[in-house]
Amino acid sequence: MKESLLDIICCPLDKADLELEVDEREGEEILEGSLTCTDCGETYPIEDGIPNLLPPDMREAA
Amino acid sequence: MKESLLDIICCPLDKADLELEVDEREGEEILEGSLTCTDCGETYPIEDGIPNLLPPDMREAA
Amino acid sequence: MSVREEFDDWASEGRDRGMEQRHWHTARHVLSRMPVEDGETVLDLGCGSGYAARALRDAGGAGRAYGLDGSPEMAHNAREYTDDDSVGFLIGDFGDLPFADDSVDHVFSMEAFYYAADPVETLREIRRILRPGGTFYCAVNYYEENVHSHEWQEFIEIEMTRWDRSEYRAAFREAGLHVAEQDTVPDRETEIPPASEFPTEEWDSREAMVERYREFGTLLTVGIAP
Amino acid sequence: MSVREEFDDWASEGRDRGMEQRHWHTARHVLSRMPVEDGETVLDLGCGSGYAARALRDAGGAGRAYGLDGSPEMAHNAREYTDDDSVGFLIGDFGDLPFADDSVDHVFSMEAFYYAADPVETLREIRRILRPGGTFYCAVNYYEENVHSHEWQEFIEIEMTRWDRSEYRAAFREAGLHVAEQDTVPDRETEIPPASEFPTEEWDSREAMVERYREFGTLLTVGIAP
Ligand SMILES: Nc1ncnc2c1ncn2[C@@H]1O[C@H](CSCC[C@H](N)C(=O)O)[C@@H](O)[C@H]1O
Ligand SMILES: Nc1ncnc2c1ncn2[C@@H]1O[C@H](CSCC[C@H](N)C(=O)O)[C@@H](O)[C@H]1O
Repeated sequence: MKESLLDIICCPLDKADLELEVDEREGEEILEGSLTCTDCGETYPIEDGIPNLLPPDMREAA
Repeated sequence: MKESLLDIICCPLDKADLELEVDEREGEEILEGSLTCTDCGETYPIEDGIPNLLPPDMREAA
Repeated sequence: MSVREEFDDWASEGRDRGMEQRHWHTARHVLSRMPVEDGETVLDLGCGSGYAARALRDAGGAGRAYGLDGSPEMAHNAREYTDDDSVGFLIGDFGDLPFADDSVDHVFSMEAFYYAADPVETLREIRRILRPGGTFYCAVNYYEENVHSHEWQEFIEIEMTRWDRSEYRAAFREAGLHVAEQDTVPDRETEIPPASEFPTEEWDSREAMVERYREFGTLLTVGIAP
Repeated sequence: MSVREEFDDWASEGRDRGMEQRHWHTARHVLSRMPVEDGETVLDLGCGSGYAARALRDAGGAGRAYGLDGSPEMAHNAREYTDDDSVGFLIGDFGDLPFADDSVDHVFSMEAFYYAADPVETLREIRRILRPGGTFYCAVNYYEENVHSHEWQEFIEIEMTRWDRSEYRAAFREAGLHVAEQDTVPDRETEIPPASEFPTEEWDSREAMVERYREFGTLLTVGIAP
C-alpha cells in the first residue's frame, strides 16, 4: 500500500484514524507493517503490501 | 386539460399560483378557459384543451 | 425565426411522427432506465408527438405524465394521439417553466434541450421543479463528439447549443444537479445498407453511418436534484 | 463457511480471472456510464481480480482506484495483476467499511453485493463513505427476475440476498441513497450455440440461454448520496 491510502482509510469498527507503523518498504510501497486505531487501539496488519482491515473477529492467521 | 394539473402548474414569470376560469368543459376535460396569476394578474389562455403558459411576450395570436 | 414558427411548421408537415419513429430507437432504452415509481409525476420537455409521456404511463407506471412544448401545433398533435386521462400537454418555454418548486418527480427530454435559449438557466429551472432525488434524463443526438451532427445547425434557424460530454456534466453541476450517469446509447434499429450501396444520398461511407448510429447514438446525461 | 474460506479457494483455483472474463461483457458497459472526473477516488467492493480498479484508472481518468475484498487471496492476486501506482487493494468486509465519511467519489460493485451479511447496513456504509453527489453502481446477475440465477445458491454456502428490481430501489432509499437509474445490461458477447446443439450441459434450450444473457443480463441499480 501507498501512504496516500491513509487519507481515506479508518478503523472499520469505530471509524477513527489509523496510525501507520512501517516494518518494510520498497520505494513508495509499504510491504509490511501495521495500522493502529487512534481511538480503540486495535491493530491491523499490513502483509505483502496489503492492509487487512477486516474486523478483528473475522481476521484469522494468514 | 384536467383540473388536477393545477396542483403543479404556476405562472411562468413569478411562479405564483394560477386561478382557473372555465368557459367550456367536456366531462373532466377543460376545453376553453383561462388561468390568471394570483400575483401579477397575467392571464394565460386554455384553447382546445391545452393551456398556453408561454411567457406573454412569446405568445402570439393563435 | 421563433421556436414556435419553426416547429409549428414541422408539426403540420407531420414531422412530429417521423421524429418519434426515429428517436424511439434510442429513447425507449433511455425511458426504461428511469426509476419511476407507481403514481409519480413525470414531465417531457420538448415533447413533440408526446410519445414519452404515453410510454411512461403505459410501461413505466407513472401516475401522471405531461409533455411541454413551445410549439402549439406540436402540443395539439400530441393531444390527439392519446386518450389517456392521465396524460396532458402544455404549451410553454424551456426558459420559464410553468411548474411549481418540487412539483415533478422525473423529467425527460429527447433531442430538444439544446434549443433552450439559455441552457444553464433551463437546468436551474429543472432543478427547481424537481423534488429532492428527482431525476433529469437528458438525451441528445446533437453533441460535440457526434461529428456527424454538426451540420444540422445549417438546416435550422434557431441557435443550437453544441456541448461535449464534459460540458454537459459541468453545466448540470453548475445548475446544482448531481451527475449520476453519462452514456451513449446506440441506435441498433436504423437500417444500414451493405457497403456496395454507398455513397448514399446522406452518407459518404458505411463506416460513417455505422459510427453515427451504432457508436455515437444518443448522448444521455442523468442529473439528480440533491 | 466464511467469505474468506469460500473465496480464497476460488482465488487459488484461478476463478478470479475466469469471473473477470465473463463479467467484463457487461461490467465494461456499466463502468463506462460512471461520471468519474479526473482525479477522483473510486472504490470497487468485492473486487475479485481487480479489473474494475484497473479499468477506471486506464479509461475512466480516476485519480486513485481501490479494490476491497474479504478474501486475502483475491486481494493478493489482484495486486499481482497491475503495477499502476495509483491502484491499491485492501482486505475488508462489506459490513464494516474501513473508509472515512465522505472519502470516496464513486463506488462500483459487480456480482458481490448480495454476499453482504446485512445488505441494507452495507448500503448505509456506502452512503456514509460517499461524498455528497457520489454514485454507487451496483451490478448483479443474481436477482429475482433472473430465474436462471436462482439455483446458484445451491453451489455456495454463503447466504445470498435475492432481491427483485423494486426491492433494490426500496433498499437504496431506506439507506438514504437517491435512486438515479435501474437497467438490465445485456451480455452480447457470451457465445450462444445454434439451436441444434441444445440441450447443452448447462442449458435445456437456446431460448433460456438467450433470455439469461441477452435479456436479463446484469441488473444495474445506481444510487447517489444526497
Ligand atoms: N425553447 C423551447 N421551449 C419549448 N419547446 C421547445 C423549445 N425549443 C424547441 N422546443 C420543442 O422541442 C421539440 C424538438 S424535436 C423533438 C421532439 C421529441 N422529443 C422527439 O424526440 O421526437 C420540438 O417539438 C420543439 O417545438
Ligand atoms: N462480505 C464480503 N466482504 C468483502 N468481500 C466479499 C464479501 N462477500 C463476498 N466478497 C467478495 O466478493 C467477490 C465476489 S466474486 C466477483 C468478483 C468481481 N467483482 C468480478 O466481477 O469478477 C469475491 O471476491 C468475494 O471474496
